[in-house]
Amino acid sequence: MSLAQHLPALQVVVPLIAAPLTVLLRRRSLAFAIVLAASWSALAIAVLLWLQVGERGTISYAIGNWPAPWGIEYRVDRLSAFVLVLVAGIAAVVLPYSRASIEAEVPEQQQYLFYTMFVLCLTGLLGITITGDAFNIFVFLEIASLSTYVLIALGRDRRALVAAYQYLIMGTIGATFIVIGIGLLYLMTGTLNLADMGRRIAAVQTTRPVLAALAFLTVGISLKLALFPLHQWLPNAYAYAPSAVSAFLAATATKVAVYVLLRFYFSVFGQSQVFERLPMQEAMLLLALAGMFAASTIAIFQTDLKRLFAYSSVGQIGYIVLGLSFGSTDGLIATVVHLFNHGVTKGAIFMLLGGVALVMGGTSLSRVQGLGQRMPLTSLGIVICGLSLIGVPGTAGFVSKWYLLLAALQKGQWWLVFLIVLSSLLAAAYVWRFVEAAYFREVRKDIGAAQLPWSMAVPAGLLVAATVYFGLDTSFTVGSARQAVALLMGGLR
Amino acid sequence: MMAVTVYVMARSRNLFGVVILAGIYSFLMATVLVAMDAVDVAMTEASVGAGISTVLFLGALYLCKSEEARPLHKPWLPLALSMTVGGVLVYGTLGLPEFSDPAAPIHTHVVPRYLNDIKREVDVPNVVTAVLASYRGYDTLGETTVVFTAGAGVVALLRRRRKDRRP
Amino acid sequence: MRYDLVLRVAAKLLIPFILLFALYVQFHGDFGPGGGFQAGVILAAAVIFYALIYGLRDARKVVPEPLVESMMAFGVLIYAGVGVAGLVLGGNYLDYFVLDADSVHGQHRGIFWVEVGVATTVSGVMLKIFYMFADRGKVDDE
Amino acid sequence: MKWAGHFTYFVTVFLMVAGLFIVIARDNLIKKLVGLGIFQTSVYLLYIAPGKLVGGTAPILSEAFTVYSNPLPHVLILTAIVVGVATLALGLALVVRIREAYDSIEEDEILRLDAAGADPRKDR
Repeated sequence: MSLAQHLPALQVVVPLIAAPLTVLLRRRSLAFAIVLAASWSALAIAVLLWLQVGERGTISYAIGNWPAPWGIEYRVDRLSAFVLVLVAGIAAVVLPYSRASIEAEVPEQQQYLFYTMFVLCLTGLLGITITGDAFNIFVFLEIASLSTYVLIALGRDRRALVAAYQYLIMGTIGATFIVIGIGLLYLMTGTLNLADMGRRIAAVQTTRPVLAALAFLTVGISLKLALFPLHQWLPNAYAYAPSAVSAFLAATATKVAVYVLLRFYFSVFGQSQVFERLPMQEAMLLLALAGMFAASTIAIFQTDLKRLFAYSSVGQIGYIVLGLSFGSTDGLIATVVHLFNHGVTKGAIFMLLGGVALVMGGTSLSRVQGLGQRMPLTSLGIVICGLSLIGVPGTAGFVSKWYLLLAALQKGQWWLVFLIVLSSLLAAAYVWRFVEAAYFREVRKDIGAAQLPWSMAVPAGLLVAATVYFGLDTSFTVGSARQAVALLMGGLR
Repeated sequence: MMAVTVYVMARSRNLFGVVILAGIYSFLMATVLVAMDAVDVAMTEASVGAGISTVLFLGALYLCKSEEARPLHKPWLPLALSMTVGGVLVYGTLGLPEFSDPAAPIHTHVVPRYLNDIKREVDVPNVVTAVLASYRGYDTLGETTVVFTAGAGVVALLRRRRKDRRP
Repeated sequence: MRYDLVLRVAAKLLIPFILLFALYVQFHGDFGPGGGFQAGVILAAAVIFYALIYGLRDARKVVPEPLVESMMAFGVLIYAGVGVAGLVLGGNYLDYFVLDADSVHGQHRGIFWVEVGVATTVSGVMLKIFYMFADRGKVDDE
Repeated sequence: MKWAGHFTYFVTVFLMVAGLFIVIARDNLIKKLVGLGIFQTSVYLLYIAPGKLVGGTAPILSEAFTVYSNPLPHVLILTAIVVGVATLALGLALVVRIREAYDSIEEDEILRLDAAGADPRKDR
């Protein structure tokens, strides 16, 4: 009985216990210290789990010592370990950053509660990722969502309240859809354990409830995922939330939703022939393409950088889903890799934008004029990440685009290759909007200069460096993704 | 009866009335749940749906105005949308096992162990409590955390801001 | 706030019974319907009832706000703590079997503490939310 | 007996459609939350109803009975109810804040205020 055995439980429980502690102590600096410790240990646990999984394969952990279909099982396989590292890693980087940013944006009395909510959100996201039980997904989804609504509403602007409310309505509808889907599956299989469900679904694979369940789950998760056209909540939420929250959410929340979708599609429906009955792949392909083009086009016409990159997120989710719609190994690798790369890139961008907001007092395009001179490193960072969004070689974004192109070529769909390149041009167009404002406009004299605090600059720089690093060395991302995908395609065992 | 209540609720614009109706609706729901043998759930629904929710709604109404504005546009699109969802669900439920069919998968797969072995393993007569707190105790931990999140969230949103009065 | 004598006396008589009922629901949850959540709600309802009759200020005196806020947190801690206890005693997380030499007895003990945790958090949160809404209203009137 | 066997499902679906309709169609923020509540409640029925066995009794063990209704859905729905009320509380808190900031709880009116660009406090 060593501690290493209990890592799956500790992964979620450590941040979970940190949350009430912050409320009990009520001191901002103490809360910060606790949450920092919790999120760094969460990262350490995630990395250890990833190593364990790499050595020994899928880990199963029975909570309460009740065997799987009766109790709740935690199940860490290569895919979930990979996502855990992403979520915990982003949290560990965003948190030190958040301190200075939150002090400027959230009233003092509320700050300790910000950390509470942050760590609860982390708990929820980790819980969704690690659990092997369908209903448990819903419970932790709600922890993550409720804390997210609050985090968004803590934004300075009053529009943040409306954004949070809209997200609450959309998110709850989404969650209820997911519950309906899980309920239908439960009624047909009699179990809530995902793996067990996957085994038993073969017997009832083409019955109507299973098909309806697939539909409800897809729509529900797509709402959380902000898949075009269900993305309406996302731009406002990202734009008006406090900067640290935008960075954390943009990098993790939608990614975890993608993970849930993968989990249901492959672990539950994977062994059935549901997909042959429904034109799911075609529908996904269409939605992904629509998202890529519509959202990127809207992004070009935004005047606020946070909104611009929020729409760009909707477009990038299109790429992730596009990889999924191929249904091939390369396509899925593209999905998983892009999930990671885009998380890192967007996290970096929103962190840098938070710095810009702090120093320049806003992120509208007119405010950042001449940013290239005022904050040379920051704008360089944004440009690098922008290149990654476009998919220029040498950045993380290129790797995932490359696999997307490979997958399209494999299918012999030249027109898709063409479309992917075309949409990259759209990305280039919106990134150019920033470059133009930052480097080719007069410096605005009316805004006083200020220094970006180190606590913000270093974490943001770290993520920018990661964007470049994962573009050059792909052994971690692609390697993990390849193993994860092999697992998904090979069914459960 | 529930259907009628809901219909009136959809039509009525007096929010106060709607909230009271929602309370009645919850009680009706609780009655149905008792008929379905779900006593624990019924008790919760009655206390939460008819009790706490109504108090909360009234509290919020007290702070806001209680008359809803006349809708500006015709609600055809939402109607179509929700009908579609209903349609998919009807399509799905038609294939479900019939009401009270003992051979349905939910009665034959996981549950028998709860009902048969509980005496030996947990020895708590109320199976719902046993499953809630022990077999699926982790869900309940999550649930408690959700409640905690909501509480802390409401505090974060509604606490008076003294130092922060905006000019 | 309200000085209706009948109400006040009636409340005085009723509230102890409500509290007793909450305890009954809490500890009888093993045998009949009920449990931590329902008990927590009833407990909170009793205090809210008190606040409605005697006014918010008096209620605050009986159940002060910092206490309520700590209750929210303590409940979760108790629950999570039971899980950690399972870990320390050599079982899995939330493993009640190891809480006592006799595993069935361990289950009882685990369920008991877990329900206590739930009730604490739920009543704390419900009260806190009530206080929060009531507070907002008062200033709105001014 | 196909019809009788699925009666509860039809009720469920009706409630669900009505709830969802209220959420999407109404502009009043509180009314939307009421609708959301109905929508969630209908799901409770979807879970609970199939768990019932005619002739069975509530899942509290005793010597006198042998047939019990399925306890697992009850547990799940207990959790769902709690989650529902938590969401509701948070939603109402948001509505109160929105009403303080905008002096309105009608969605289209709020959107109009926003479109007018009229946040007097900041230009962000």
